[in-house]
Amino acid sequence: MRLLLPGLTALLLVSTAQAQDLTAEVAHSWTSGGEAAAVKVIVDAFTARGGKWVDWSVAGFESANAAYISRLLAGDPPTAKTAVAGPEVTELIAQGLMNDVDAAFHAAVPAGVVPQVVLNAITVDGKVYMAPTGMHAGNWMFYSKPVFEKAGIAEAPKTWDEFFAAMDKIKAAGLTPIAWGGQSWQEGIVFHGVVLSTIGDAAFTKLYTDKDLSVIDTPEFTKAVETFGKLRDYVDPGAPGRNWNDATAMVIKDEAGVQLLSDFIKGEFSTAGEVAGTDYGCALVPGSDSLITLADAFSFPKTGNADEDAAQALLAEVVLDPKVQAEFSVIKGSVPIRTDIDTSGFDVCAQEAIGLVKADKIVLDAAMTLSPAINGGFKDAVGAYFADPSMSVESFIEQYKAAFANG
Amino acid sequence: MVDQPAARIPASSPARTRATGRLRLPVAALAALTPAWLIILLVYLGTTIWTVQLSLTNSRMLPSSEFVGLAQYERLFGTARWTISIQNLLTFGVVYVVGALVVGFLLAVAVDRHVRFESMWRTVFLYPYALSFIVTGLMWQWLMNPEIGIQATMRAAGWTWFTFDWTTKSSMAIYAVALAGIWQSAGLVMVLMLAGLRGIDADLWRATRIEGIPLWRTYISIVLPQLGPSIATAFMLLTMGAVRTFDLVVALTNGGPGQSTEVPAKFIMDSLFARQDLGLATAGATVMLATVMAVTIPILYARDIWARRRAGTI
Amino acid sequence: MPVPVSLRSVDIGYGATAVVKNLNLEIAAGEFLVLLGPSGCGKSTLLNAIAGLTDLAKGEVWIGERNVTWADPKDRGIGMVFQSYALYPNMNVEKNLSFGLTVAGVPKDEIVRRVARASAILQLDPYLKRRPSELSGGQRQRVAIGRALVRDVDIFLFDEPLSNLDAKLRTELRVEIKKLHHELASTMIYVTHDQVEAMTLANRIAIMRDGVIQQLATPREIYQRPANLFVAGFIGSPAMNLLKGTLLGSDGGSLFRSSLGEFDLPGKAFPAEPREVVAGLRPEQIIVGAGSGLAEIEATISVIDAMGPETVIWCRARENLLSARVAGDFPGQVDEGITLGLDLANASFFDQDTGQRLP
Amino acid sequence: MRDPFPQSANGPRPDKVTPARLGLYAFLVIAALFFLLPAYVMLVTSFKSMEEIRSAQIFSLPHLFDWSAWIKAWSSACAGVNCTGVSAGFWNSVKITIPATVLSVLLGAVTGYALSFWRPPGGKILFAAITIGGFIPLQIFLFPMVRATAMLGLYNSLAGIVLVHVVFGLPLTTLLFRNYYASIPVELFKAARVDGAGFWRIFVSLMLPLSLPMLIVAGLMQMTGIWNDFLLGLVFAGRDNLPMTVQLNNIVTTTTGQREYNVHMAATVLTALVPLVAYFVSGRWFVRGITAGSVKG
Repeated sequence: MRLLLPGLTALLLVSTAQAQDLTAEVAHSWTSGGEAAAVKVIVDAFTARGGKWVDWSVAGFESANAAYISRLLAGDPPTAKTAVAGPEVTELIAQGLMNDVDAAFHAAVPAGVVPQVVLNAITVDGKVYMAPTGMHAGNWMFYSKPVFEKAGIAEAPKTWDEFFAAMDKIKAAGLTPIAWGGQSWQEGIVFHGVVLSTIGDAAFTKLYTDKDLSVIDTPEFTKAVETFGKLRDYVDPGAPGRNWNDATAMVIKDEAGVQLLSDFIKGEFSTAGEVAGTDYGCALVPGSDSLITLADAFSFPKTGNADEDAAQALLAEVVLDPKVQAEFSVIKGSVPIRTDIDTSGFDVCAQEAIGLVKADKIVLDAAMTLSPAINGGFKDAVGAYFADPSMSVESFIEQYKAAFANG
Repeated sequence: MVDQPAARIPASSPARTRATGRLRLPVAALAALTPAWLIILLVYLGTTIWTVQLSLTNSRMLPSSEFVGLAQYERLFGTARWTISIQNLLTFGVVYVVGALVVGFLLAVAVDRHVRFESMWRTVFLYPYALSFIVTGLMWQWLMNPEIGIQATMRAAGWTWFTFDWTTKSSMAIYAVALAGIWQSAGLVMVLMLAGLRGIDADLWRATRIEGIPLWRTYISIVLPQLGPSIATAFMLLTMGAVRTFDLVVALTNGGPGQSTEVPAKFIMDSLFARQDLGLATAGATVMLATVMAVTIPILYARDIWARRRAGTI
Repeated sequence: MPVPVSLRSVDIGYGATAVVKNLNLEIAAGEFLVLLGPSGCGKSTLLNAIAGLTDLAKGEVWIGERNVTWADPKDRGIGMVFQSYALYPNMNVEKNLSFGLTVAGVPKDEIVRRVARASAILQLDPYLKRRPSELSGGQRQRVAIGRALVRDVDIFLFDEPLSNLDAKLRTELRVEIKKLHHELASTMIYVTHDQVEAMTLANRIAIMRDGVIQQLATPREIYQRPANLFVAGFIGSPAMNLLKGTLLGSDGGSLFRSSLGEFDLPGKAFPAEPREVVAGLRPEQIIVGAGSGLAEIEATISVIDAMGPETVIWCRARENLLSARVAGDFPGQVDEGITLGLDLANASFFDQDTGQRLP
Repeated sequence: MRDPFPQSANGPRPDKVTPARLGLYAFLVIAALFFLLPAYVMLVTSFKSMEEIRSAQIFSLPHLFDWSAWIKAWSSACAGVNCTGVSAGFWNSVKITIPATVLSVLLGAVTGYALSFWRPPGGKILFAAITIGGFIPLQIFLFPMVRATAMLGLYNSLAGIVLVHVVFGLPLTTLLFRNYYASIPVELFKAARVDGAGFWRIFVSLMLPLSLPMLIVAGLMQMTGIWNDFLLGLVFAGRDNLPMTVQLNNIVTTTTGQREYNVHMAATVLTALVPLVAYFVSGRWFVRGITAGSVKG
């Protein structure tokens, strides 16, 4: 197949579509309003090209994984499953449980339009195994324009010094500086944002992609940990355990100044009728000029059924279609994986992100490069550290480092 | 504990009414126990063996057969979160079980005092048992959140000294989880206790009135000792629930602040599904299972001996 | 000091659910009064009212000189023994006896003294350290009696105390209760549905039905002169023989006309106008064999119940089945024809309509 | 203190509102407030618009009662691409719950009966194993059970999920019934034996009718557990038989998606309606059931 011309492959797929039953049972966890609407884009395109979509959606990563792995063990996997493009798929690939979609990928995507780091993440032994839908960036700072105005902050802080000065002003204005979601997975995202801004792209990749632990021992990393710890002073007492959307509501209600988190929270602003750039602003975490990206992708278990193999190829083709990519990301609030698409529908935040992707200013989120067990260890350490101001930087670093031993 | 050994005198058991003893046991009795035996041997024992075996491998997302010795156990006990989880479970277990028993008993006594609208009260106290915790956990999260919950409301009403911020304090969060747990389970305990109360001989109540024994004394000295079976059943159910506690924590605090409300079952669940660390999860499960057996078997054994000794004196 | 008990115009329960209506009962100091009746007749309710365990709807309860209508049970100076024993299952015998006293704050040496006395009277010494579950029914009931005894009360209430025991124990314990009454001379009120217990224990029996006392009298009076058909039928085993007939009175003596014939009743004066009546004859008031000088009828033996010291024979005379008490060595056979003498001079007569005894 | 012996006392004791009685009701009211607080917040939230939820206080009553969240939760809330609300899985839940409850209760009854009265060899070991089984977190069983049901050809089927529930219900039901039968006088059982009744005859004609109350109690507890189960249903039932809790989970659980709290509340209450109704209807039985199981002495 790889020897065939890409266009021919596409033709072939379309022509066989008539003869085959292109039913795909798709497992995903995108169940909430905006997410589901984004999935709908793929479903419609898939159906339009002769596929039949059978939805198997399970909310919650744990439950979805439990059900999915169970089906793998029972020898009855779904046709496709969404996942973070990273180790949770590569382990299954190594076990020989997954089909590649190399032909479909190269048929659909011209060379050079997918960032190399992402391409590396979805390729195993020279073959592409996943079809990415888009990327989320974790190192965003969203802020309430009215609050900034009230506190007398002219523009989004560019450095951590500026940031803390701004936060002090908000505090002085009697508002909550940071709308903090006190759950360890959120805190983990913020921490990595702080780390990237402090140690830089190269060291970040060295640590989280190449697992070079010497980075942790650098003074820059210690500095990052200290900066992260300083955030505690700008958080309200109700923060522990708070859901991200409750934190977002604080910014929407102009009770809090900023929220540091991924771009997926934009949906909450739009639902509340707020417009990016007008009611709220977005900027990268102070001191950063690169995105920490996390790509979601479809992966394709071996089903032993030729029809399903064809359906998998068709699904990959649909997902990678430039139009689908754009529409999907606009709704979901993510950044398309392809750089060659029409960006007119995106909001100012996404536009900025797309610009960074085009300029190749991206690093991979640890979830794409390290096992879930290591990432879990990170969250444990970060959550414990943020909750306990008496925890020393050293003992945090020790615990954080120990997480690498998980896999 | 749960059964009443005193009521079971071996000599009266049909299997031993004759010198030939167990020979009289009909085939039907063995046949009837076959499903239970099959479930125990194939599922429970089978799973246990599977679990122990996997805990000795390097399994990640999927079961693997690569033997790594006790490496997973080393990792397990090297993980701060696991040790914290065990401590948390002990605190939670004691507060939750004792709290639910006490509250359940008090509710049962109150409902039993010939109050009006008895069935209404009973239903009010029992309904949490029917609700799944995915969302009721959120309710408690709100109620105990100092910024929007009870504390905020009380302070807005003028009681500015009022403080109720357990979920946000590492030192208190586990008690918040226990409180929500008691909220959910006390109704069940109440029903079990109420049943025990209703089973007490009506003449006994009259006798205490004739003797002029104050009500509180009657409950403490005469009624409570008779509720043994109810208490034992409730205790067992609560303990099982405490050891398995998982979704309560997830819904309420998700283990936080920090790791102050992490529990072993959640550790295992996270390792199993979210962290795809099957080896570590099964090691944790094995440790839990071993602990439960180490506690349960001596109790069951001691009780059996005690029951036989007692039976011998009659 | 034995004290009297007095119930004055007592109603228990309201309206349709009234269990007892306008009941008056005077119980003398030191008397052994038995409340007897079928289940549901209100006898236990009445006892509970005396104990203060049931509220009155109307009326008063007096114990001695005190109106205790509103008093708590513990203040009435009563002890009570229950059918189910109501022992505290988690305490041993000694503790069962002393618990109430301990709670009441009785001095320790006094408790010891009283428990020892009760234990001696009821022969409980070997069992003091045992729990109720380790005792037989009879022993349990003795403990229950002991629990009332230690309270040093003036009045003992028994609520069917022997009903849960087997026949032999019942007889034994009955004798003990009688002895106890003799020794203590306390007022005792005893509820039962067993006429043998009532007859053997009571100074007086109050027979109740539907919340109303049918007759209050000594056992002998109740047996020999039942106040109405209900009492006549309830007391005695086998039951009184009842013969329907017409009574024609005159000054010198009356005439009883029934399906078995017409019989003169010399010496019995009844009003002259004819009355539809029921004549009641105890089995021992029917004599077997001719020549007794009584009103004689012919009958056929249909059943012979030999009981050892005596035998009861059931005889058919026309449509009537009559029982007669004869000697244990009665030689007759079933289906044999015999002559029966009816002792109508000592018989009871009841009005067929009201069921009341004719004087 | 009032004079216990007023000379004029007549009829019922005058009703007096004692401090103890007041305290009793005060306790009940306070306890009820504690128990109802989350339900109150849940209900008022379900009637608010999302805008109001974001802006208003959690205890405040909704400005205007808005039923739309309930309608949405029942019939149109989306879970993924399917927008069917929680109503979709309702009949599946019924189809799973009824046989699973009946079978697991019967199995518990038979096992408890055999263990209590017949004392078979190894019975104590079996009971100890069942007791310990009650402590194992269910989720550990997941993968082995998947393999087992797949081997039996029951994976992704109604029979499979029912079997799984029966297996996991064994500790609870056996515990309840063994306890219950231990309180039934052994004389009853002996009498039946003397009358020549066999194992099953005694069970069906004597023990089952006697344990009707406990059947209802165990049935209610099992029903609640099975009805509210989500993970087992998700893994074992198969796509055609997913219970309504899977739908509920898809509606209320989300990590990064938006949260419509009003719909979440309504969906939760709607899903819990069946067990709640069962409590209301059988509340009397629930209590009497366990009553009959308690022992005297």
